[in-house]
Amino acid sequence: MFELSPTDWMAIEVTLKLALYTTLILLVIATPIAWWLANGRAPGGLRTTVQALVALPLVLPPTVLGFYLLVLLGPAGPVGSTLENMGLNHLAFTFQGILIASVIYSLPFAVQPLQQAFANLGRRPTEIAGSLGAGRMDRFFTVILPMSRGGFIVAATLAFAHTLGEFGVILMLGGAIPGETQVLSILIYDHAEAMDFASAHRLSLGLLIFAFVVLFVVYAINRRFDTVRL
Amino acid sequence: MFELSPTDWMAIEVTLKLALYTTLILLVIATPIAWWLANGRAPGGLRTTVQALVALPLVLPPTVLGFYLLVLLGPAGPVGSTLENMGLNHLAFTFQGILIASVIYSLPFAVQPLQQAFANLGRRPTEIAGSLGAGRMDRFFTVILPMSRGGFIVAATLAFAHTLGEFGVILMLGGAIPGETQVLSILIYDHAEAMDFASAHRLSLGLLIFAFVVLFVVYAINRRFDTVRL
Amino acid sequence: MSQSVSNGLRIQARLERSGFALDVDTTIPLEGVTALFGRSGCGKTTLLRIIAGLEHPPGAEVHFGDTAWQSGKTFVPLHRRRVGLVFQESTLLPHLSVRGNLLYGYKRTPESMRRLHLDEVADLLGITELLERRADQLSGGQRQRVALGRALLISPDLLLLDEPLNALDTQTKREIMPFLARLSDRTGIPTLLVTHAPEEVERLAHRVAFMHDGQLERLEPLRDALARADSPLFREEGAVSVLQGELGPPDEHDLRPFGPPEARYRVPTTPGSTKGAGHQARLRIDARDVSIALSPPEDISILNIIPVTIEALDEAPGHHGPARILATCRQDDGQPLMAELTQLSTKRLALQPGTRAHALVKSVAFLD
Amino acid sequence: MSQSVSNGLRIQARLERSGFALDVDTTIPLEGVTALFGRSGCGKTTLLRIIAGLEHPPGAEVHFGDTAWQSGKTFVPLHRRRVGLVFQESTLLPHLSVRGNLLYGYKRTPESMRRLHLDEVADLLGITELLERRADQLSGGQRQRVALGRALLISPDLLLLDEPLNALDTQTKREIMPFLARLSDRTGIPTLLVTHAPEEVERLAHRVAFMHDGQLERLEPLRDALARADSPLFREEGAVSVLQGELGPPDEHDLRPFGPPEARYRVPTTPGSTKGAGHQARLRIDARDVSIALSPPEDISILNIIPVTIEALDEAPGHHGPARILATCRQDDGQPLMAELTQLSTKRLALQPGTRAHALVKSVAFLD
Amino acid sequence: NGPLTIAAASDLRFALDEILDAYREAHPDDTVRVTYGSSGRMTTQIMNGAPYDVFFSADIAYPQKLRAEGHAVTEPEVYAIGRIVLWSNRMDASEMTLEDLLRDDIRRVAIASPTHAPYGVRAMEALKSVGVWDDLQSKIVNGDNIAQTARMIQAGGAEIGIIALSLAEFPDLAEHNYHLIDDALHEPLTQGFIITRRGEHNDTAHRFSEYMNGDTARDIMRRYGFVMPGETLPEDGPADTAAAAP
Ligand SMILES: Nc1ncnc2c1ncn2[C@@H]1O[C@H](COP(=O)(O)OP(=O)(O)OP(=O)(O)O)[C@@H](O)[C@H]1O
Ligand SMILES: Nc1ncnc2c1ncn2[C@@H]1O[C@H](COP(=O)(O)OP(=O)(O)OP(=O)(O)O)[C@@H](O)[C@H]1O
Ligand code: MOO
Ligand SMILES: [Mg+2]
Ligand SMILES: [Mg+2]
Repeated sequence: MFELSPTDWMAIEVTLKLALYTTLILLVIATPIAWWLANGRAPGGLRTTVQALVALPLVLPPTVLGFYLLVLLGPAGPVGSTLENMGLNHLAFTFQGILIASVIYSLPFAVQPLQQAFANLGRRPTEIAGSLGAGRMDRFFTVILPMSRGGFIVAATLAFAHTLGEFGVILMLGGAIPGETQVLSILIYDHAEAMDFASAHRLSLGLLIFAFVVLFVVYAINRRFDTVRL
Repeated sequence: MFELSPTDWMAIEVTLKLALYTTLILLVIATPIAWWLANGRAPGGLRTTVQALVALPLVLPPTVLGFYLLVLLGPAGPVGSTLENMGLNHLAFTFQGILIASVIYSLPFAVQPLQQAFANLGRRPTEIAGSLGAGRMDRFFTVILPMSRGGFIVAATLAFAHTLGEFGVILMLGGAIPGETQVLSILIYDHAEAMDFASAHRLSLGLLIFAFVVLFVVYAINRRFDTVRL
Repeated sequence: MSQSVSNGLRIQARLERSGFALDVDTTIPLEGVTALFGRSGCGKTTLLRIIAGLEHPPGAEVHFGDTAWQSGKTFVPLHRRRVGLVFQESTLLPHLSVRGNLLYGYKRTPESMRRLHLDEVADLLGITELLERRADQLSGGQRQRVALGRALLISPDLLLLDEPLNALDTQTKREIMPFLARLSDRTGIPTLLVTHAPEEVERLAHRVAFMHDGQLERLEPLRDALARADSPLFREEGAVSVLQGELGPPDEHDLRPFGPPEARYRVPTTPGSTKGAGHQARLRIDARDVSIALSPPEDISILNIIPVTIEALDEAPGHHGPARILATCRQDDGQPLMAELTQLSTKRLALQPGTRAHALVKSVAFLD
Repeated sequence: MSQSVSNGLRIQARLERSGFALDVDTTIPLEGVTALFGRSGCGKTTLLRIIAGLEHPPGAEVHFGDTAWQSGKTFVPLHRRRVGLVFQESTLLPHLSVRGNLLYGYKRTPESMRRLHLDEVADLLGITELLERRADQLSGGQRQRVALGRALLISPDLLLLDEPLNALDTQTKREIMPFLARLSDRTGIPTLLVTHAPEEVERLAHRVAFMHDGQLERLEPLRDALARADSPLFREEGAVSVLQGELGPPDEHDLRPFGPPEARYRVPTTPGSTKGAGHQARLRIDARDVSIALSPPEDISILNIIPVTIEALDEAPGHHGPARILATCRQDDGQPLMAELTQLSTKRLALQPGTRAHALVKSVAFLD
Repeated sequence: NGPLTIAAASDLRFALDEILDAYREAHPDDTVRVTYGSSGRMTTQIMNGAPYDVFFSADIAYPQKLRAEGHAVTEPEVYAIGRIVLWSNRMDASEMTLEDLLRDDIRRVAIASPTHAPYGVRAMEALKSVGVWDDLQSKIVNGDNIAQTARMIQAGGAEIGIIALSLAEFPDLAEHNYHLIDDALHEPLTQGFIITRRGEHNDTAHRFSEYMNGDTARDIMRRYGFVMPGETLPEDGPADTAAAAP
């Protein structure tokens, strides 16, 4: 029942790779932003501005984002043309291009839960760790991070998921190149539009079961540590 | 610079209405689910299952969701045909249809931050309120809710935003009927395809500025209460 | 069985935790203040939580007078128990002002049941000026007072106070304690008070429940608790002896004889003492007030010089200053008497178990 | 100025909050235990936070010996100050076990600086059995001990303890206090201890800093603090009088005369007392040990009967039992003497300001 | 008699917009709205109850399928024959052949998705006919529909691509030259339309169907490079364009 075509497999691979890279990059980028937003000493106005900016991709329809990114990253755009002048390729219709798009697109989904988690911690854990001789980085990794585990899990799942579910941006910017930019959402859409409902069903159902299993495992693991609280 | 066509205005109206309704419905639905997930007494396995189920729309590409909803809500589908037999209309390509889709699509974006916020509260505030004579509902509204304000704001912005950015689902299920299912993301896509870049830019920029202002105000208001913590 | 229950708080519960088991089956009278006394980790907080319904170990029974709070399938939730609860870490509701915290329960109390009001309580707790503050802008002691006030303002049927005066300075405590004492006397709200301070017990409690390792070992009137030499209440002040004996009529010096001739004390009549002659009485003697002499000194201001035999010499439990020795002596009537001495004098007098000596008792107090 | 600074902890800071202003300019000697004593809300915690660097009011100066911790643009962050901190609400790191909490700072202390080790500290604090527990599975007192142990295990240069023994029972306290006292003596770690318990001050402190309303009112050696009748330390035990006078040689009864003839005490030589004759001495008299008689009683066991004039009669600060009166008397040498009486006897004797009477002093103590 | 909703293949984007303007002028009381997309998507949606009254497909096979499954009330009717062109805004496509697409300086070639856009299917057929399809695989990028494909090239994501002649005739794109692909290289793009079951009683639907057969509409269609049924494309391309033909 679940024999998938090579195209299907390629799309699965691209999708997972995209979601994984996006999530990893986002955790690295979003963590300091979220921390700064939650605890920064900058004046409130600046913080609010940055926070609103970070949240912008939230409210921009993916097609808008895709549209502007295409212009930006394509050969005529500032980024794309710079790359071309450096002898590199522009980024439209490349994996890197949709990766950049995904990162921007999902940024707020990673920042917001982290910011909430950091804000919830309050200052006390930092103060404790500091009084015990832990410097900034040290206490971040040994106290803040484990204590905001819940926030990181929400941020990671939302970012991962939001990337999996990305469609509009990739439709605009990706070009459905098998093995490079043809992600599952595009492929399933394609199957459905081609009235190849059997393929669409097969892929969707496979995805559904896979997703459910992954989520179940993540949550089951997480629940085991669940009661740890300040 | 910002003169918009009647079609544009209609799309704006539909989009805002959709996002608003979706957010309101989601807050009502997601709150008890999140509470149950965070504090329920049910065995862990059941909780984990429900949590994974709730998170499913996260990982389903919008086109998959759109496709299945189309099949489900359309005249041939179980829901659609039942409605038709009752003398009502099926829901595909209607505002109600995309509203249902949006609610399902954004459910995890509302549930997860709320669940995190509830889990962070711990049991103490409930215990305090209980000891002071507040029953379940009472303490929910007078203690849990205000204390998880941050979670509600994140949940509401994410749900609202995710709906604004919805494209794939509506592309499948909506049919771009002006004034009914043609939302901004579809319209901007349409403008771009029609090579009407001026309109696309105008609408995108307007949306950008509007979104920024709204977000700025929300966060500025929120920040004023920010230091309230247990 | 149930006739004895109806006036008490009956708790029967077992609860197991790794390395800890609570097993309680007791009935606490529902009047006055019952102090719950016991070492850190012995289960006091857990017991309070069971009474409040915050823990419900299966099979437990909690009856408040005639009302079953927990019994079989019956379970009255916390908010219906009308229990004023002060948690050990006084947590306030952070989204409310101090006033908001204080009034949260008050507003939810039917008007007819309100016996205490904001102004009065805030005033007594010295928090009137803090009313408009945000709850997270208070000092530790201020938070604790607000938590206490909040619990009082629901005019509860039962007060469960878990070290409620912990973070307070002596003076503030002194202002609050008489209020609590009066409260219990006047309004008759039965109170269960967890405390580590003997002073709070002495001042507030009508009876003391001693808890040890998850078990309620003893529940007795304060009087009895004070009278036992081994009472943990006295660990604070060092060793204490309590002597039992007959009290005679005052002599011409207004001193009253106490005890048999071979261990006869002369005790000044304290103003206010109403104890009649010929009664059994109990004398409480701090070990610090007892000195030892090898031969009976003459012409000394100390009235009471009692012949004793030294039975044991131990290091006295931690005390500042030079190391001290606790001498357990036996009076000739067989009752024990403790003396706290310096190491120096123990050596100089060459005291040893078996040495005959005289105890010089500087000061005594009746336990009445 | 700086020469006096180099051995002390110099703090100069102002901090304004609505309804509260802290203004401190002081140098606390960096040796032994300094008790920080003051009423709830007076700013003790805030002062500790300034020293630790958790609050940094602009313009504040904090110097630890020769090291500027905060001065102008200099600001040494908390984790470089090597300060052992125990917060008032003993918060543990919830994601670590008890052992993890204890070792968190220990691991971050250079091996050469470690003076205290896990086993020893855990044992002394009685938490050895809890080491593998999760931090949220402890009782209040257990949490507090872990927090204390954690701070000690960084072998800090300065200990800031904010009511660290608050939630502990007397016995546990008694086990821990000598350890803390020895710690300070042995390792020389200077300690700032916030406490409301005079007993902790007496047992642990070398000096006392009295704080009032955001100001450090007085910083004095424990001895001096104990000697002052108005010391807030004694609020606990009721009023106390301290008399100044010359001490004569022991008479044939081993009693020594104290004070001028018109207010002459005869004081028994306490074992261990080393005070020579002809010296100025200070006598501490609890008001509770003083009775009043209108005419000098004869043939009474009480040695010291001092003529006085009653100056004032006030209600004694809260005490259990029947209401008490605090009588301020003036001795004929001009020194005040306080007596605590029952309401009843005040009435019976018709005492009033101006009444001539005799103070019967049951017991006195030297402050040496 | 409600408003008329038209679903149209996206190769019609500009031509149909113009026809609609003319129609609205002629019938000011009729409300007409239109949704463009790939023919495949439109078909799927109609099968699932989309509220379209008339469907103009890029390939008559879709209307036929709808008819066969009972979603159409009229027999599918051919309204135009489409043509495909090689188009670029950065190189002179008129000088190029399909074989040139293999050149190294061409990194991306855009076509519409062959799975659900007829113009994509025809582009694939033409590339296969000249034998470059397999070698071109790594360069192909797919547009959702033919209009999006044009925009992808226009935005620079692909250097060149195969789009509908009707789009290349749109003034904004007509600034650049195209190469008309020999229609012998692919199956004809026989474009057909139907009135759906929903449009059965919609007078406007019927009125507009007739209007599409009228001269005004046909002129506009011809101008956009469509071949009217029974006609052939003029040697010099569509009537009033200067664009060079092979
Ligand atoms: N975050 C805050 N914002 C505003 N005021 C505060 C804040 N924290 C404390 N205060 C106020 O500052 C004063 C000093 O507080 P601090 O915590 O230093 O008192 P404290 O001496 O430690 O009292 P306690 O013995 O009750 O713990 C108090 O009046 C308190 O109400
Ligand atoms: N959540 C928990 N999980 C497991 N064990 C716990 C938990 N809470 C408390 N304990 C253990 O249960 C025992 C009783 O705890 P409890 O809090 O009732 O003590 P307590 O008498 O109130 O002590 P303290 O005076 O220190 O507050 C302790 O040994 C403690 O370690
Ligand atoms: O159906 Mo189309 O016009 O080939 O995109
Ligand atoms: Mg406790
Ligand atoms: Mg404090």
